[in-house]
Amino acid sequence: MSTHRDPRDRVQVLDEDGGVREGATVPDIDEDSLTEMYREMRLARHFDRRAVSLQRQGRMGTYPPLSGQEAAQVGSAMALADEDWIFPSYREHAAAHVRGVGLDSTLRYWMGDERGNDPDDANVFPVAVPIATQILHATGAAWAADLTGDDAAFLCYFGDGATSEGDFHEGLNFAGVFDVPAVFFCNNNQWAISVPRERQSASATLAQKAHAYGFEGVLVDGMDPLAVYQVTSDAVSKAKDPGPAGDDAPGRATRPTLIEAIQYRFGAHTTADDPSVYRDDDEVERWKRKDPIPRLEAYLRERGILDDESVDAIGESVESEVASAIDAAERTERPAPAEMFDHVHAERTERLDEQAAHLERLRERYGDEELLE
Amino acid sequence: MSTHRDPRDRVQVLDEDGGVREGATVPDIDEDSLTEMYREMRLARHFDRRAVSLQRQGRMGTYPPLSGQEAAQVGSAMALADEDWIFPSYREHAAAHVRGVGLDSTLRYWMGDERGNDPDDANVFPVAVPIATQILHATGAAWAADLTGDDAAFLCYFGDGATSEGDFHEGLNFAGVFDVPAVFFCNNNQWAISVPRERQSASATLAQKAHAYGFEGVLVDGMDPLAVYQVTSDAVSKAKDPGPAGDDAPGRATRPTLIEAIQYRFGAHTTADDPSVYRDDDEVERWKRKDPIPRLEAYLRERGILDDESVDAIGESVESEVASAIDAAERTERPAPAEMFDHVHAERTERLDEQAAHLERLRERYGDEELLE
Amino acid sequence: MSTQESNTQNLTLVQAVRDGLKSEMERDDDVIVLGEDVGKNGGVFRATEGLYDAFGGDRVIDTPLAESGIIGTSIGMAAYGLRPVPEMQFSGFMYPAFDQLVSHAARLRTRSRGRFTCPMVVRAPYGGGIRAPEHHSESKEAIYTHEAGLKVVVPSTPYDTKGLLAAAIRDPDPVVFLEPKLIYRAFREDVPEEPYTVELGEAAVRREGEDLSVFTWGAMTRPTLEAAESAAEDGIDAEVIDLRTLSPMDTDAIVESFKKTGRAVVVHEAPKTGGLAGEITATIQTEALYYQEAPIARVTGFDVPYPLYALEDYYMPEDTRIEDAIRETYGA
Amino acid sequence: MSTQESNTQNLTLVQAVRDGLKSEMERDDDVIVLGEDVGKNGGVFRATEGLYDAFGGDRVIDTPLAESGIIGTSIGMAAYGLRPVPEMQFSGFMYPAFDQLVSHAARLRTRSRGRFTCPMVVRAPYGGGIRAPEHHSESKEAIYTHEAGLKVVVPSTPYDTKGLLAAAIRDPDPVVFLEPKLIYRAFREDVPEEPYTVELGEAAVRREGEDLSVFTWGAMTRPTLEAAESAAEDGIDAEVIDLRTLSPMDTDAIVESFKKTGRAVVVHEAPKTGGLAGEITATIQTEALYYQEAPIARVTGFDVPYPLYALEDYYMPEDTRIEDAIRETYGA
Ligand SMILES: Cc1ncc(C[n+]2csc(CCOP(=O)(O)OP(=O)(O)O)c2C)c(N)n1
Ligand SMILES: Cc1ncc(C[n+]2csc(CCOP(=O)(O)OP(=O)(O)O)c2C)c(N)n1
Ligand SMILES: [Mg+2]
Ligand SMILES: [Mg+2]
Repeated sequence: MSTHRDPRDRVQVLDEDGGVREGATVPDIDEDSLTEMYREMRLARHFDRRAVSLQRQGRMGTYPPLSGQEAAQVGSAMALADEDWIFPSYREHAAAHVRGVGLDSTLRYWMGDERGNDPDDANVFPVAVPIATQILHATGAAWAADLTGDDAAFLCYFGDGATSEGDFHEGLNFAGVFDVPAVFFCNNNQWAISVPRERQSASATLAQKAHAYGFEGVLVDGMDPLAVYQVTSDAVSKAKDPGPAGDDAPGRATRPTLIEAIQYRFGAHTTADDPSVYRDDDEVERWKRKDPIPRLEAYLRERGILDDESVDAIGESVESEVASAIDAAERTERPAPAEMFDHVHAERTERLDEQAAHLERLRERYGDEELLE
Repeated sequence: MSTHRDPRDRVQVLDEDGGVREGATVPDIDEDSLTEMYREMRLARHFDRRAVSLQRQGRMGTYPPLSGQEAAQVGSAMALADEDWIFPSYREHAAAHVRGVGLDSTLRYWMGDERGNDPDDANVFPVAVPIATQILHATGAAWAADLTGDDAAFLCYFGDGATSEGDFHEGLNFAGVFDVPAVFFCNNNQWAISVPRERQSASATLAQKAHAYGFEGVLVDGMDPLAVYQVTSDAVSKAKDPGPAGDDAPGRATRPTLIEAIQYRFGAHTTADDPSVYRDDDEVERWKRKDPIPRLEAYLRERGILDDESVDAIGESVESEVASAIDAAERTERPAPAEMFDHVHAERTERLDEQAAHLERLRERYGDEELLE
Repeated sequence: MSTQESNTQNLTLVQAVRDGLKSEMERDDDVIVLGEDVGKNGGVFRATEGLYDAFGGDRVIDTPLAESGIIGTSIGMAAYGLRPVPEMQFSGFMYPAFDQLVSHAARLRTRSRGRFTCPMVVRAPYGGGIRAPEHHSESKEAIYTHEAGLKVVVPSTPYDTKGLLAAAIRDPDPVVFLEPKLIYRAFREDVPEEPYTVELGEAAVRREGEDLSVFTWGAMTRPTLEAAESAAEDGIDAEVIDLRTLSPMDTDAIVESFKKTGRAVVVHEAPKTGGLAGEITATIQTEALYYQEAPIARVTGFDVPYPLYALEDYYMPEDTRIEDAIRETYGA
Repeated sequence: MSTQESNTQNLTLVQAVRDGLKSEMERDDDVIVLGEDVGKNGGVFRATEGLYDAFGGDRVIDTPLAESGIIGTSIGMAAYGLRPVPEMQFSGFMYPAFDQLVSHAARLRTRSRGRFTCPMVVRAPYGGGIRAPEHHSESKEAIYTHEAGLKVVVPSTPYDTKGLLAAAIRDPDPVVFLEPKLIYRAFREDVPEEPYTVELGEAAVRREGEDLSVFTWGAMTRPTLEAAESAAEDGIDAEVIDLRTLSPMDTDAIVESFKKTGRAVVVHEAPKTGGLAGEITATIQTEALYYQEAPIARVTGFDVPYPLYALEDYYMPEDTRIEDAIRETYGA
């Protein structure tokens, strides 16, 4: 299965205008799925805009936008099968949605409610805020699946900055040693807050770091959903059904892959960030020419899969889905203060009971208003 | 300066019988230095034997032996100039001695006395027990030297096991990004206690991990002191006087190098370890054929630099140096209990004064015997 | 102590660790052991000896040398449904895993409101007194105890070790299990062959007494008992309470004993400042101040980095120092 | 508070951080600032704003995203003779560096008997109350305070911030400098333009009182003062002591105040169990038990992982809760 691409060659399918690049093979995706891919990207873009605006209006806390990164998230998440898992960082709202997490859950989480982090039945791990830490969880879960004979792949998202953390190293190294069915998906959006990619590592690519762990690294145009879909599918297949490590392989591991998806975050790191302090508008504009949404739209229009009418319909359905999610999230009752004490352990300890009772006494004595002012 | 060797090619000069390998270039070392190299290795071997025996007799605590690893330590340390620094782990007694640390200091340290860890004026950092942590200190010091315009190289030792730790990753990554004058010297002795090299990483070599940080990795026969000397000299020169990163370079960094020195520990991990539980005698015997001491001896005899007489004389001088070091270490008075309180901060706090006084009161009241029984 | 009817073995504490692991692994296929040198080598203290042969390399796993890696992957395994029992080779080497432990293991349940949980037991030999190199003698239970979402256990007898370890492994949440290595082989005790549990969160009265309460745990239990016996010769009747679980702490047992005696000494190896003796003192004085007859004494390590072994015996609390505090507290 | 004759600026606490860094960097070329986003971006709270332009990229350094890397290389730099001031972006992200901090920074001096030292100040915004995401609101000063070899400072006013930061930077040993970000911009104070120091290890009496002592630090100082004022309306005269340095702690100031009042409340954001209120209570009751008239109350965070912001206001101690404890303690 293994292709052993040179990690310096970037996999690309679509050019900046949505045409198929010379020599590129278009992945085998049916029309409905292509439409879904497009819709999920539109949904993510619209959700993102609304979420930023909710934060500006004080209706939500700090929020990390994803505009520009839709192809990487949607293209990769769609390459997974039902039994597969994703381990997100904090920015993968679109990938989580593809995998079955409601937008209202995502909103609830960023509205400060842990209940938004229980993704019902979706095979999605909770948001991980400490950088790179989720990589070990993904490796561990993939390892557990392997040990218990489950046939699933585990895809873990993280940023370019995350590759500098020790947990990145330990996670990929364990994955290589135990040859687990994991796909490490690096959303290289060029910036870790204000720190540019070149400051994270002197290595020519991030993909080549895979060799340090004895497996393959792949570089892909992360703003090209078809290319992302393709390399992720390949990696998922390899995770589940590896061949032997080839002679030119960097080591013994046969299942894991590191994918570096080159992309750009159009907006701020989070709503608390002001990117104009550290980067030029020019740079942003240059990258906006690679915007994945018009690229896929052009490709699908060209193929006759989309037209003005269906594009408009998608626009409307996306708007209404986001509007109802916001509505649902905002209508959710605040969590009860007691929630705080209920999930520390499976059962409350005596101390927690006392503390919960103490809080209730204070609430009775003074009322919430006084207590929270 | 940079040679960009393929990290899969192992640099070797001497064959197993001390002959010069075909095509190998013998490094330019004068005869006195070659004799010193030999003597330092003999000294280390003898010291090691005596130290293990002291531990067995209860005259010293747990001790980590180095037999088999003399070439890697002596060959590399001798390649340094006066202004250069080493950052050892816990096993580099021979390297430390080459750099000016008295054997008595080393003994005192393993006899449980921190004063053995103050290496007088030697450019040697204290022993680091937590695996891989010293790599960051070496990078930091090299970085500081670079920032302050000092022209020195910083050589850091660690084991094969250490390459799995996050601090290895972060240390080498910082070194690449800030392009510091550091040499990372991995004593790959095949085992991390009972865990074999293959269990540490699926990568084909450890040397290739350097590419993840944008610099060169070199593989060397670590039981060949001349080869070790050569690659270390090259790395030190490059650290101080780099060229530009070449086209075939794995990245932007021009100064740092990762050296993987293939070697074997003949004895136990420490005196608390029983290697027969996890490895075969056969394997040990196979590696013993590569013993660096007879190899260099044969080479020097062949060159007429050593003969029976000088070899014997060296043997005697080595024995007497070790004997006096043991004597000096054992004659050193125990540290005073108050020492404990004196180096927590530059000045004792009030609490420490009280606690020191309390201990003195207890000693007066009950006597040391009762207090320590 | 044991009232079991079953067959017993006469085991040391470290043998009880092994026996506890073995019997839980037999009971539950999801239990796996992983860590540095736990496999073929059976652990540097032989705590996992024989398990590799008994259960194979898929359940007794030698890992690369990376503590954050061990704990972090264990969290993923636990969330996926296994019950990993990672070993940290010494508690002084747990720090690289501190972030995974406190930012994830301790919080996975609360973060996901119970959808994901982390049934994991982190075992580590801990404490001083064995002439070990630097970083091999730490006693930092307080930092784990301060972390909501973690349970912290320190056994002091072979019987308790097996039972507490079983309870920890069966617990649905993460437990830090600190093993006092000074007494790994100090004495033997009859331990049932059958699996059994000793409930988490319950202190044990090791010596009943009327005059004064001494609270301690782990390796300090024995010198404390010696000190109490010796004080008894002079008519000071000290009660010795072994807390066994430090989080959740058995506040009831502490307060009850103190209400009876009105005087207390707390003994631990960890440095004094910020150590758990502070927590215990605060608990007592909120709940039983009006019973208090003398200041509560703290017999602890000093506020210095744990010294190399030439001085460690001055650092470690031992029976003389404990007895001194008992006498002072009794006389105050 | 300031009796300086020099020109002053009216600064917020975070501006005082920046001013303190700037004036120490001007005084001493060896002082360098490093961390994630501290350079061009000026820090996510703008605490290092302008320093990159003023001192250049060799003294104000954006690092890769790796906390152990930042602290570990800072240790090497400090040992080599520089005075690094690394920033941890939030105190909740210090844990990956915990090993370097406690195993090395705290021990380098003692390990080498003074040959190598580690003059380094680790700055981190800390504490809750700003509606931030998970892990951005931690308050874990207790774990650093328990570590021999580290000093721990928490300022609560702009004037103190500049002076304590200068003292920390000039200190020959490692200091953990925790900045209460809730009050980064809460108010302004006149701060001298000149460099000056506020000595480490000295508490400040923020309000004198006769009836009861409240010990606190950082962001809790202000609600504590509010609670004290409000209690004063009913004739309860509380003394409010801001500890400022948590290690070494100003035990004299604590004991002296308590001897006067005989009653105390300790206020901190950190979870109760294992928090510093325990240490303070133990200190008081060893040194001044016979002055004590009521149990010492602890007003603290709960023993739960810090909740996401929908519930954080229930978690954080605030004036009402503090005043409640003052009244209860006064009435007890
Ligand atoms: C351990 C840790 N350190 C610091 C932070 C603060 N922080 C949040 S996001 C971020 C940058 C992450 O960059 P990258 O990995 O490239 O991901 P991106 O945000 O660009 O998607 C930083 C430093 C954190 N969350 N965790
Ligand atoms: C952080 C840490 N974890 C665990 C240990 C215990 N330990 C001491 S040496 C060792 C193996 C080291 O192997 P390697 O890096 O190959 O060096 P070697 O001993 O072979 O020279 C281990 C696990 C430690 N000292 N530090
Ligand atoms: Mg990024
Ligand atoms: Mg090794």
